[in-house]
Amino acid sequence: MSQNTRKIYTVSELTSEIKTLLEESFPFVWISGEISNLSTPVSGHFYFTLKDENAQIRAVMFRGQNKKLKFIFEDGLSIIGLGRINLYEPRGNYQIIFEYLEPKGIGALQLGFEKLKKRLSEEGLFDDKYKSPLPFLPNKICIITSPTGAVIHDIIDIIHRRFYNIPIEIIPVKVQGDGAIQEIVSAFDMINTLADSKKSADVVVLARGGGSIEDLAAFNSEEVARAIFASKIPVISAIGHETDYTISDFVADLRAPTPSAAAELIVPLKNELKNRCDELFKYLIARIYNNIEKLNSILNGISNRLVDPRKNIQDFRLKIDDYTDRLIKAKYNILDKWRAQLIWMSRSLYANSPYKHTNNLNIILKQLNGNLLSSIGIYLQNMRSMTIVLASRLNDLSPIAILDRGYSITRTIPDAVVVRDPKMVKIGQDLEVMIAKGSLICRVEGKS
Amino acid sequence: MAKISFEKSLKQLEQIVQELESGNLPLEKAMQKFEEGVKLSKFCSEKLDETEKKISVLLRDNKGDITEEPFMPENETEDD
Amino acid sequence: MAKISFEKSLKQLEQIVQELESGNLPLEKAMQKFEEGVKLSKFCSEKLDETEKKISVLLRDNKGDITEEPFMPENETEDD
Amino acid sequence: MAKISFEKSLKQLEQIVQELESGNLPLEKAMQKFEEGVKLSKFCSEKLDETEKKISVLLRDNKGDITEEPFMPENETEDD
Amino acid sequence: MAKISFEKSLKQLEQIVQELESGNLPLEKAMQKFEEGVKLSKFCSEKLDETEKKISVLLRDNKGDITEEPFMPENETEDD
Amino acid sequence: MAKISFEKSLKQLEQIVQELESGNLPLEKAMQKFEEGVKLSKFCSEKLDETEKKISVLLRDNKGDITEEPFMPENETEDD
Amino acid sequence: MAKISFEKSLKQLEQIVQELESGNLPLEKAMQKFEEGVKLSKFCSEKLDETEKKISVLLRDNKGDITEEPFMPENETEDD
Repeated sequence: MSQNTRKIYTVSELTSEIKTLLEESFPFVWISGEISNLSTPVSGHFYFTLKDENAQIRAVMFRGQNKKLKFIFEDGLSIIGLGRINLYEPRGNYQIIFEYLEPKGIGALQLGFEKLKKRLSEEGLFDDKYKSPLPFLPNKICIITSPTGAVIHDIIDIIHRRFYNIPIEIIPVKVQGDGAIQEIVSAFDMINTLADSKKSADVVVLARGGGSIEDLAAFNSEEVARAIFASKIPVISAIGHETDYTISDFVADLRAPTPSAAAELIVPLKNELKNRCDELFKYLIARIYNNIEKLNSILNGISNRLVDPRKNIQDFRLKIDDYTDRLIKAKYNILDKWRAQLIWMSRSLYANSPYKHTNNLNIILKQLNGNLLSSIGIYLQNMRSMTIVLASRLNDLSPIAILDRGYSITRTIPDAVVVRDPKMVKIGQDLEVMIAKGSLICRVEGKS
Repeated sequence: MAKISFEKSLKQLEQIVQELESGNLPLEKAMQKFEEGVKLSKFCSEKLDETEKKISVLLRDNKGDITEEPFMPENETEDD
Repeated sequence: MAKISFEKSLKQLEQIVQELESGNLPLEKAMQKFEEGVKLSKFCSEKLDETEKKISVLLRDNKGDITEEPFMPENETEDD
Repeated sequence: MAKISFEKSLKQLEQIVQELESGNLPLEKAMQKFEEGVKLSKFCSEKLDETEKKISVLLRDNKGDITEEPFMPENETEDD
Repeated sequence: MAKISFEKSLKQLEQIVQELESGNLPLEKAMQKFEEGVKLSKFCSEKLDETEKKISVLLRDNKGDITEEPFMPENETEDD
Repeated sequence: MAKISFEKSLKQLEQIVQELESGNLPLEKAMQKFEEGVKLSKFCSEKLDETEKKISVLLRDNKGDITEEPFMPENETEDD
Repeated sequence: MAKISFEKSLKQLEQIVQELESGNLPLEKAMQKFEEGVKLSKFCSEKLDETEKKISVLLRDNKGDITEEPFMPENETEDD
């Protein structure tokens, strides 16, 4: 074993574990033996050794218990007792602390107890399966006990302190002595009779204060045990002191160490319940509002994310504007282009207007005009020169040209016959004499 | 509901509170649970105050019938 | 719409929000989804209001039956 | 035109713009396309206005249920 | 002439210009062609004017929906 | 004479000139031809004048529609 | 004599000149022929004058259309 895995106890630890082991294994034991080495210090407690042939065990009986002993306690006495194992840690001793002791001779009662316990146990009366649960909050509590004495008052006080308004019914019985068993059995009879009625209690407390084993005899009786077993209502036993165990305790559905403890066991604190109720109600409201709030915040979270499409719309608007701009630009571009082309074409058209033709044709026409004029001019000139030449030649051939040289021509008047022979004329006849620079009218005077 | 015990009601109420605490219930279910819880809470509350403070003594009379009479605590204090 | 539960509506609303967030919906579709979303949101909101009102009514109706001041143990002890 | 979706119209507008920008269309065709483009632009614009108005109405009607001013372009607030 | 397209007219005009430029036409023919050319030029010009006017009207009718002065950023700012 | 084309007239005129230049014509004939020539010349001259006037009118009438400033966005805005 | 053409007259004149040049004519005949010749010469001359006048009138009537300078055959002959 390595150092790491080895469990090392301290003395205290080990002792403590042994103490727990011992005390839990033997809470209460009946034991018999012989008293020896008895000592009684000033405290009044009894310290002694209990032994048999082969073993011995240290034992204590405290003053509260040993005062109740009704026999002379001395060495050599054989006894039977009920005690619990105790380990006293400072010294590492174990001992048995006795609650109850009786001389071994009187052990008949104890023997009967043990016998009955064994029989009933074998019969199954103590079996867990027959144990009914106690109501959480009883509607009504039935107490079977002596109507006198502190027990009933203690129980009622505690119940009322814990839960003010729980109804209580009491079935008064004798708890010891003659008739006790019958009364208790009768009480359970009553309970069973009423069990199905509305008024029925739903838990029974069978209670008695502490006492000697003889005082508790009724609760160790078979009759009472069977009555408890037959009860239609859950029974809690609260008999004697914490250390007093009776047959009734084993049969009962629950054993309370004391009557007061029984009251505490069966009745919850009303305040606690009420607080619990109120608390739960408060939680309930808080929770439902929390739920709603949570859902609300989830809803708000989602709803806030529900962004409306207006952002998209803005984008779309920009896009449309862009397209529209470009649309219009493109349109004007097209118009510009066509207009430029048209202008160029128109300019070409005007540049090539028939002015070009008319100008040329004008020049040609002008020339032709000139030609026309000059041709007619030349023509006429020719004609005129021909005429002039002929006229000049004619002139040169004029028969009267000789006149210039002094010749004259005489002609008759008016016949204009040229006079070549004087016979042709008569004296006194007028004649025309043509001379160079005119003509003369002459009269024939004579002939020759 | 009358038959349901206080304990059971309280238990149910507790369970409802726990279910609601998880926050995982659908709204309608939660609301339904809440309603049930309110009823249970009311029932429990009423249950606590339902009964009157009363102490009685059960006796058998001469004929053997069971009778009930108020408890009159005697002043005597007996030491057991 | 009345029959649709709050959770289903919330689920639908969430889905719509996601679809809208994806940004892939055409305008008409987006608009339609948005409208639906607004309606669902309103429905859910009303449903919650309604539920709260219902709770108020429930609590008012049970007032008096239940302690008005559920958490005042001091006063209670005076009653005992 | 009412049945054509916004996106389709926008697409058509875009196509027309591209066709016009290519500059290869005859004048009459270009004019026709341009007119169509203007109509599409107008249609899209109106569609957006309409949608926005619808949203405003939706939000106004549901005010309080949903965040009141979920989207606040500066100009819009002047319109309100 | 109304049915003849702008492009066809422009084409015809171009052809006329070429014929005139060749200089081989008799006067009357040239005059006739020139006249025709002038008419075509006028027609084209009117067609362009008409188109422009049409655009203006279209844009004015759609004013507000479409940018008001798409081609004059300087003036636009003054108008606003 | 109205039906005779300008070019034909010019041709005839040319022929007359040649005939006259040949000098073989009797005077009356020459005179007749000359007269004819003058008439042809006058016809041609008038035809040219007429044509030129027509061109002027055509140019004047169409001036401004085409050449001057076909596209003036600045002026347009003044019209608006 | 009015009906006789310029050319015939010129021909007769030429013939008379030739007859006279032959010198075989008796005086009376010669004188007669000569006188005839003078008449013919005069006729031709007048015919030419007449024609020139006619041209002048023609040209005057067509002044501006054909040539700016009036037809002046006299001056032209002086130059020759």
